[in-house]
Amino acid sequence: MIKNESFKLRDVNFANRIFVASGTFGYGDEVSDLVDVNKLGAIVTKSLSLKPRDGNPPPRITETSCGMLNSIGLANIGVEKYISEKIPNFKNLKTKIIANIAASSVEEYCTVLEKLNPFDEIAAFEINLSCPNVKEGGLSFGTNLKSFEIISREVRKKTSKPIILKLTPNVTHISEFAKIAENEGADAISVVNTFVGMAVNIYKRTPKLSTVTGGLSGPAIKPLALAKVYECVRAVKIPVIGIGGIASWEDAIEFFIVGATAIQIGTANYLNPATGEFILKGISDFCENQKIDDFNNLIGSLSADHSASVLKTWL
Amino acid sequence: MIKNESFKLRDVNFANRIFVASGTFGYGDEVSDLVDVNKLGAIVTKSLSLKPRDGNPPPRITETSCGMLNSIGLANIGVEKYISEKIPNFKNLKTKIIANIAASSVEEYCTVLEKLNPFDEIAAFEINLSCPNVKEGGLSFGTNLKSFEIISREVRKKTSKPIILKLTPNVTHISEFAKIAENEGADAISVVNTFVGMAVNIYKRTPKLSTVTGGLSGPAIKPLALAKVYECVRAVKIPVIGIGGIASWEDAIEFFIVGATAIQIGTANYLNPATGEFILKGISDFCENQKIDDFNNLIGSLSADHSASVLKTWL
Amino acid sequence: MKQEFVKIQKIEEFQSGIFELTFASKYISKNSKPGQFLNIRVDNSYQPFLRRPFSISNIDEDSVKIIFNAIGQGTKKLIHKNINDELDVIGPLGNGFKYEENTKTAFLIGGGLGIAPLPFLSKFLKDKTNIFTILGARTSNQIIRKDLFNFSVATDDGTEGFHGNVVDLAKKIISEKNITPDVIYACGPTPMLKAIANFANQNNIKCFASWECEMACGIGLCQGCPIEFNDSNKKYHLVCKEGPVIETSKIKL
Amino acid sequence: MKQEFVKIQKIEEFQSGIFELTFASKYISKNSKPGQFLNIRVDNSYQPFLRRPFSISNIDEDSVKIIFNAIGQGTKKLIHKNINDELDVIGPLGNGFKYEENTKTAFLIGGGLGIAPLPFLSKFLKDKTNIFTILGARTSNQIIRKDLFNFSVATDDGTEGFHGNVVDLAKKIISEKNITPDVIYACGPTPMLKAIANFANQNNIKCFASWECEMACGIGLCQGCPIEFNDSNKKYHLVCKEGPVIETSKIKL
Ligand SMILES: Cc1cc2nc3c(=O)[nH]c(=O)nc-3n(C[C@H](O)[C@H](O)[C@H](O)COP(=O)(O)OP(=O)(O)OC[C@H]3O[C@@H](n4cnc5c(N)ncnc54)[C@H](O)[C@@H]3O)c2cc1C
Ligand SMILES: Cc1cc2nc3c(=O)[nH]c(=O)nc-3n(C[C@H](O)[C@H](O)[C@H](O)COP(=O)(O)OP(=O)(O)OC[C@H]3O[C@@H](n4cnc5c(N)ncnc54)[C@H](O)[C@@H]3O)c2cc1C
Ligand SMILES: Cc1cc2nc3c(=O)[nH]c(=O)nc-3n(C[C@H](O)[C@H](O)[C@H](O)COP(=O)(O)O)c2cc1C
Ligand SMILES: Cc1cc2nc3c(=O)[nH]c(=O)nc-3n(C[C@H](O)[C@H](O)[C@H](O)COP(=O)(O)O)c2cc1C
Ligand code: FES
Ligand code: FES
Repeated sequence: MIKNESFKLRDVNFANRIFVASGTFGYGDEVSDLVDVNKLGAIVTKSLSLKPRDGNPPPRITETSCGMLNSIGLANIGVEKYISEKIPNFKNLKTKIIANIAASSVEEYCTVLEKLNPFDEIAAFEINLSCPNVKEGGLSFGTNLKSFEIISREVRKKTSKPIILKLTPNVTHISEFAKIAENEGADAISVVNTFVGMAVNIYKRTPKLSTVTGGLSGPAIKPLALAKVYECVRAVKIPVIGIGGIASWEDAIEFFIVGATAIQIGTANYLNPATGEFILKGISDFCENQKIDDFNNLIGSLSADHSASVLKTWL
Repeated sequence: MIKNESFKLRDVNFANRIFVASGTFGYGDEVSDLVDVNKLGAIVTKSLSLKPRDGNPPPRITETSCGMLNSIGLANIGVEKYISEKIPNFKNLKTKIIANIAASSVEEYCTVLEKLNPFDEIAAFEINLSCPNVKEGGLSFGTNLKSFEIISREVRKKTSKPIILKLTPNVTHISEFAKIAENEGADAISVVNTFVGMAVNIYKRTPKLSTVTGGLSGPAIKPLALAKVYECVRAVKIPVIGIGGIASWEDAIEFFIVGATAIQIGTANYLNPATGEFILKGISDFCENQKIDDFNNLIGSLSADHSASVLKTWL
Repeated sequence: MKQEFVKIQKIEEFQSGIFELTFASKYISKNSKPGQFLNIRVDNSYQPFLRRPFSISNIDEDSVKIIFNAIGQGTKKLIHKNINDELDVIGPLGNGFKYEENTKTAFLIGGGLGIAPLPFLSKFLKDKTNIFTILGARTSNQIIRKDLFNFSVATDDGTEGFHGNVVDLAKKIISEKNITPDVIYACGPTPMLKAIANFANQNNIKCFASWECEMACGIGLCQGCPIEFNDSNKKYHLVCKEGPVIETSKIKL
Repeated sequence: MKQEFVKIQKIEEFQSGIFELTFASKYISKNSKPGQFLNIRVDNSYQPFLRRPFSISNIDEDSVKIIFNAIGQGTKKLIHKNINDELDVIGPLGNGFKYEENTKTAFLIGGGLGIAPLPFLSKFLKDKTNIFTILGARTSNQIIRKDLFNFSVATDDGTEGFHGNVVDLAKKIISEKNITPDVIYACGPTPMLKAIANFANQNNIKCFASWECEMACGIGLCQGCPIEFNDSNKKYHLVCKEGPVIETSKIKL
């Protein structure tokens, strides 16, 4: 047995550090035939908005080299239906549920959070900041330091449960956002959401997604996500949850070595809904082989000349 | 025959729109046994600095899912040796040579450019802005609007040959940089250089590159590069040269449909040095099949609801 | 629904470029209905990246069959598999063709490779109803014939059977034979399905069609496979969960 | 150097997990020197992404051979190729082992799979010089035997031959047989090469080693394969162009 497989955010204990990412595992009930969700450290449920959202017109997804693009439009059942239909199922689960919240205004973020806060079944909140700020012409909250700060501050006021801010990678210096998150009292940050990308059907000469551009995910982005996690762990002391292209236990370990406190599996769940179990098993074997008996000896154990990092060097 | 296969920047005529990217084709002489370089529209030579550069310690490259990371450290022979050893070879070539310049100060960019400017063998200049600004703590020129503007302005003063500014994608809004390039009189922009990424050797627990982070290239980044090109073509009127993950003729056509005036093949040259020839052939067959008799009818022919683009929508 | 690592029993090119792959699965053969599909990971590589959905084309005791055209990344890898190789299959998925007791006459209409679910459906229906199968394609060699009953052919170029599309052939059969189908079961390319749906709606014939679209998960996780309904409460429904077979009257055409 | 699409003639597992692949190429067989390498694209997919460099392990008339351990993405795909399949090969590349006239005694030292270029080198040397071949590995079954002459074995665990490393075995042979090699040709893992280089430098023996590192292009385009020299003018040289075989005295150890 390896020590510190579990960890805490505030007083919430997560049995392990392998989570599944928002939007890639539904509400945890779709897959119950296929996997034992109780083995996971946590399930981050699909982003919830105040009202149900239809989502974007088709096509919403397309395959790319070692990845996929999506533009789901945050299709979701809305907070009321989540409370009445999904929360009751969570009672029977041993895994922790993290409710991911999306919104188009500061007020909406707060309202959704306040509606969910009373439920013990919700262990923590993840705030999806890759949403368009309708008041700012649709630019994403997560790319603007000011709106990022306001949301970080306002949601913090509404709950004493752990708050995880989920950062967008589509910024020049993600560490600036990480620092604000830390200053505003976030308990952790999730790094990262999808990267803006696009694909074209050359015969129809149309975008392959109805919204022209969408979010790239999957193994293609793993090196990029890892670099973002690296930038964040060196900028802040709060836990960083690594996300992006994790499909194997080796991938997960890369994130831990760089310094992630936990990781989330996203797109790989589509390839294999049982990816989480495989990763748990692989990590435990690796630790045994490498004689790592404490997870904390793995996390952040990268030995590197940090001053040589690319920010200061020529590519 | 398809019309407008060739195009001009200022008075320089490029026979076609398929170029090879800086750092991926050397100085054009290494591959002469393998490919007929004269079929290419242009060769962009490896970034040149004032003095020769040793480059970064090994390891400098590593493979990733559908791509690779590099941190070469702009190892290059320096401008003097380029003039004495490489320029004489260019005389015999029918393809155009674009000299790519890298530097760590505004002055260095200008000096290198001035030294090369007198040579007729150099058709145009590409300015690599993904270089660390030593005066600003090593942050890349290309991520700072102000330093980007100064360099754009200063290099413009030194030559009447076409200037192409090569943008880094590691910024929140690449179109802001594209607009400055246009305002400062650049003749074109190259979009994009590599994306910052990283990989870890989990057994040694060290970065796979000596500089920790490096630049991601190859098919993995194609959707990201295409989205950056899309953002740029909608922001400026100067030609955009598309770069990023282009390995097949289908890839190249995606960039043309989005609006690229020309494209550059980078990493794919390592997989197959003759990629350029295959792409030329593929495009010509495609145009014939699709009854496109004028390249200008292909470029920018994307039919899309641009207002739906992700900047304004929920992913 | 289960995830199974099944054994390949047979791969046969039964028509030029068109393959039938048979694998062993007690679970899937017992629990599948015509029109349901499987989501198959062709191998552990990332090329192709996503699973590929395939209609269950037939069940034969403990064996399950799919048919496909070796056109792309996934299908080309499938045909290079060997007997006894393992295949990672999730299924059966989604909703199949709805059958109502006392259906007297059913039209089964398939376009091109869209016929994939029809062999299984035919087998299920053949002792219960009168079947008229209509196959359509651009040209004769694109017509796929596989374990079908009582079929007529329509080709756009007239190289075989009726010169025209499947809807016109259906009309012809209806008028010539003086029968009205109680139900139409359709599968094929989306434009064809829409034409059939319009015809069925106009003529008040019940019609179930199997819809295709790109899918990532196939099990309702990604919300990537919407189809627009005539439903003021919920604009988009998921092809992988509500479908792939959906009554055409529900679909916004 | 040429890019060729050659035909595979044979794939043989000559030792557990270790394969020899033979292909036909007049050009490569005529123009290669021992120690040179080939850069092979195992297929047109992106998995593996880059070409894989392989030493030319032997030439037999118009046939070219490589040997490898099926450990990873590329090599596992190679062993699943069929006879007559095409392989995309660029070569011969780089500089091979330097041979100087009147070399009386040559030590050929190979570690693990690092022996790959030795069969070709042995064939070239065998009528010219006295050859002592020293093979090292962690344990006996990792010793690769393939068309070598006059060889002794060293294993770290003593399961075969000399119990110890190749350098100590070389010393032993030198003292027991009372000979000093005019040249050492070495290939194998980098730490072993460094140990051999140190030994050679200290004893003033000419030594050429074949260095390995990750490569992207293999032909000097990417600058991805530096090795540090004792050269005040140019710190890094390219393994793919100056090497893979480089005289050890030039290398900064
Ligand atoms: C519910 C459902 C059931 C399906 N059942 C079957 C089935 O029984 N048999 C079958 O062969 N396929 C079926 N498909 C389609 C199948 O999932 C694959 O898309 C198809 O087999 C091609 O996969 P590929 O990897 O070989 O080609 P890809 O590499 O994905 O594509 C190759 C080329 O074919 C085009 N293409 C992709 N899909 C189609 C398509 N459906 N029709 C025409 N062109 C296409 C692509 O645009 C591309 O140009 C079904 C799809 C769904 C959603
Ligand atoms: C000049 C040169 C000549 C070479 N000649 C040969 C040769 O003759 N025969 C041969 O088998 N290989 C040779 N190599 C190494 C070869 O290019 C491949 O790296 C190796 O065959 C593994 O490729 P892969 O795709 O199967 O494994 P990958 O998928 O790339 O790697 C699988 C695992 O093996 C590890 N690995 C990668 N390379 C090596 C290595 N060289 N030794 C031990 N572990 C490794 C990786 O870290 C990874 O964990 C040579 C390399 C160079 C630079
Ligand atoms: C189809 C799809 C839907 C997603 N939906 C959400 C979402 O609703 N909320 C959210 O915060 N992230 C969402 N994501 C982003 C993932 O949670 C994750 O951050 C991203 O995909 C990168 O990880 P991956 O490469 O492992 O998939 C979605 C991703 C995909 C592919
Ligand atoms: C090994 C390597 C070296 C590179 N060197 C340079 C360089 O010297 N100057 C430059 O402007 N870009 C350089 N690039 C970036 C490429 O020109 C190109 O912009 C980038 O790789 C994206 O295109 P691709 O995905 O087609 O490779 C280099 C890329 C690679 C992979
Ligand atoms: S394919 Fe994922 S929800 Fe339908
Ligand atoms: S491998 Fe590219 S320069 Fe040596």
